[in-house]
Amino acid sequence: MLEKRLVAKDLTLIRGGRPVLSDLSFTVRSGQALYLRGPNGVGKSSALMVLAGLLAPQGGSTAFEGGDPDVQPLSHLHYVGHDPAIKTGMSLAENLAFWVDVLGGDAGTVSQALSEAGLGGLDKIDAGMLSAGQTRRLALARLIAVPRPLWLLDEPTSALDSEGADWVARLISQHIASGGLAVIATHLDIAIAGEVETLNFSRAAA
Amino acid sequence: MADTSPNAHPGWFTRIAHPGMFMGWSRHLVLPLVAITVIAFGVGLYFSFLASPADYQMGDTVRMMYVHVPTAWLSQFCYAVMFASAIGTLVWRHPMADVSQKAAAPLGAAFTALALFTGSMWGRPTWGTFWEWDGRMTSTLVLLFIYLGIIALWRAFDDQLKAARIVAVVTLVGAVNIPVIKFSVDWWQTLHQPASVFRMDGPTVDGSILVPLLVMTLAFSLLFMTLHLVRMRTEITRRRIRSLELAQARAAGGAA
Amino acid sequence: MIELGQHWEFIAAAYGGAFAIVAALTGWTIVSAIRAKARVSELEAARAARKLQ
Amino acid sequence: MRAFTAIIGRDLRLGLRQGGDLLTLVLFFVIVGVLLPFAVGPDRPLLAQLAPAIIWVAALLAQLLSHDRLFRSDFEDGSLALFRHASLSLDGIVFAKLIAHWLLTGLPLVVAMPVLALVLGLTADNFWLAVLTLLAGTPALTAFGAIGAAVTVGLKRGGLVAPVLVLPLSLPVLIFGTGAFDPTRVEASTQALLLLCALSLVSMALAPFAAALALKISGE
Repeated sequence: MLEKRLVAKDLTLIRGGRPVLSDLSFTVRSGQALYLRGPNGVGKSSALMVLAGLLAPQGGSTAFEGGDPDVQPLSHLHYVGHDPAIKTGMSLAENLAFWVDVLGGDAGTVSQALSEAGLGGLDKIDAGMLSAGQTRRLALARLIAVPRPLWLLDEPTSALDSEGADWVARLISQHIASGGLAVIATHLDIAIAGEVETLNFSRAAA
Repeated sequence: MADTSPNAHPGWFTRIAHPGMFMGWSRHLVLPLVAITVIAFGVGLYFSFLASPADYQMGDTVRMMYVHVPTAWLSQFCYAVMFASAIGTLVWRHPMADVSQKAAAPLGAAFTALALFTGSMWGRPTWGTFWEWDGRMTSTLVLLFIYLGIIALWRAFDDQLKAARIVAVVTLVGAVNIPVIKFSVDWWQTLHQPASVFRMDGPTVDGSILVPLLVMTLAFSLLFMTLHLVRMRTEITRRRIRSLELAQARAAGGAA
Repeated sequence: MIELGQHWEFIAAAYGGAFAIVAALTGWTIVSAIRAKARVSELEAARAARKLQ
Repeated sequence: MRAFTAIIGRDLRLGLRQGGDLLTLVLFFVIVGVLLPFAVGPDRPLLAQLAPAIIWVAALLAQLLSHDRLFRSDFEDGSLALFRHASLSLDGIVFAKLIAHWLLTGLPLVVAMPVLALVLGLTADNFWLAVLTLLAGTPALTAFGAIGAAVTVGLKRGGLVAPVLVLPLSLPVLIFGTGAFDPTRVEASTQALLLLCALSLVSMALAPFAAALALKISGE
C-alpha cells in the first residue's frame, strides 16, 4: 500500500484584507498527527478550512497523495468544525445515518458508532435534546461510522468534559495507529499516543 | 407529571385538573363516551334519512343540513373551547388549559372545513354555485384560516410550554377579531353589490326537521368531546414522553 | 335504496365527505394515542432497567 | 445515488415534521388568493376572468416566501461545509435539494389549487389548465428561487434582498403561466404551456450549477 501524505505548500491566505496565513508549508504522513497550536485568532481554523477545501487560498497548494484514485480528493477527508451539522427534529440515528449515506459509508455501522461515541441507547431520541457535549460526540461519531484516512478536527474536545477529552484522544490515537492522518487545531492539550508534530502559530504571522 | 409544579393550595378543581389525576379519572370516561357517540350517530342518521320527510321547498337537499348545521355549530363551539382554554393558560397558567387548546385546534379546523364543504355541496343545487361571497361563508372561511394559522404556530415552536402562551394570545386576538371580520364582510357585501345575488329564504323549521337536526348536533358534539378527551390524553402522554426522553439523554451523560 | 331525489349526488358527497373527514380525524387520533402509549411504555421500561443497574 | 436519495429523504422528513412549514405555505397561497377578491369585490364573472392571474401571483408570492429556508439551516449548522466532502458533487446535492424543495413547496400549491379554483369560480377547462401550468411552471420558480437563496445565504439579513433578485427573474414564468389561459386561442395557449415546460427544464438543469457556485463562495 502506498503511503498517504498530505502536503501543504506555501499556503497564503488573506481574509478581509488581513493576511491570515503566509507561506505555510508542512507534510503529514500516514500514522502521524499534526497539531496546529496557538492563541485564538491566529488562523488555525482558517488553515483547517483551506485543507478541507472550504477556503480558496490566494497562493500555494494542498494535495493529498496516495489516496484511492477513483475517489474525488475531498472525499478522503473528514472535517469536524465548530458547527455540528446536526439537525434537531431528527433522531440521533437518523442524523448519523444521513451522513453515512451522504459521505458514503456502510449503513450498518450507525448504531455501533453511536454506542462507541457513548450515545448508546439514545438512537431514537431527538437530537435537539442533547447537551452540547453529547452533540459534539454525535458529530465525532461520523469519524467512526465512515472510515476515511484524513481527519481535520477543529477544537475536537470543546464542550467535552475530561472523560470526553480522553475518549477523543483514544479515538485519534487508534486512527493514526491504523495508518490514518490527522490535523488538529486546538489550544488544549490532547494526549495522543503516537507520532505527533506541532506547528505553532503566533500572532507575528502578519 | 414532570411538567407541573405542586400547587400551594390544592382545591378540588386543582386536584381534578392535575394532569396525573386527569389521566386517572378520564380513563374511565373514554369508552362510555365512544358508546353514546355511536348510538347518537345511529339514531341521528336514522332520523336524517328514514324518519324525516323531504322539505316542501328544498326537497331532499334539506338532509344535508343535518351534517352542515352541526359542523357549523362545532366550528364556533370549538373556538369557544379554545378561547376559554387560552384564558386558562394566560391567567392561571394551567397546564391542562395548554393541552386543551392544542387538542382542540385541529378538531376546530376539521369541523370548519367540513361546514364549508357541506355548505358548498348544499349551495350548488340550491344556489347554482359551489361558492358565493356571502357574508357568512366568507367569514367562516376566514375562521378556517385562523384555525390553520394557530395550528401552524403550534407546530412552529419547539418549546410547547412557551408556544401555549403565545398561541393563547393569538386565540384571544382572533376571538375579538372574528365579530369584526363578520361585520366587515357583511358591510363589504353591501358595499360591492354582487353581480348575481342568491339569497336563501329562511326555511321555517318544522318539527320533523328539528328532531334529526338536534340529534345530529348532539351526536357531533359528543364526537367532539370524545376526540378532544382522547387527544388531550395523548398530548399529556407526549409531554411525558418528552420528559422521559430528556431524562434518558441526561442519564446517558457523556459516559463513554 | 333510499330515494334522495334529483340532487342525490350532492347529498351523497356531503355525507361521504363528512364521513371521510370524521373517519380520518378519528383514525389519526387513535393512531397517535396508540403510538404515544407504546413509546411511553418503551421509555418507562428503559428507565426501570436503568434504575436496576 | 444513495447520497442523492438520502438528501431528498432528509429534506422531506424535516419539511413534513418540523415547524409546520408546509401548512404555512399552503395557507399563505390560499389566503393571498382569497385576499384579492376582497379588493376586487364579489363580482363572480370578473373574478373568474382574473382567476388565472390571481392564482399565479399567489403561487409566486408563496414560493418566494419559502426560498429562504432552502439553504439557510444547512449553512448555519455546518451541513453545507460537510456536503463538500460527500461522495456526490455539490451540484448533485443542490439538485437533490431542489427536487425536495419543489416537492415541499411546488406540489402542495397544485394540490391546494382546487380550493382557490372553487372560490374564484374557475371554469372546468381553466381549472385543468391551471393545474397543468402550475405543474409546468413551479419548477422554474424553485430553480430561480434557489439561485437567489444561494446568493444571499451568507448575508445575515438576506431575507429582503433575495425576493428583489428573484422576482424579475420569475417574470417570464408569470407571463407564460397566465398566457396559457386563453380558451379562444388554443394554439397560443399550447405554445405558452410548452415554453413554460422548456423554461422549467432548462432552469432546473442549470440552476444547481449556479447555486452550487454561489454556495461555495458564500461558504468562504
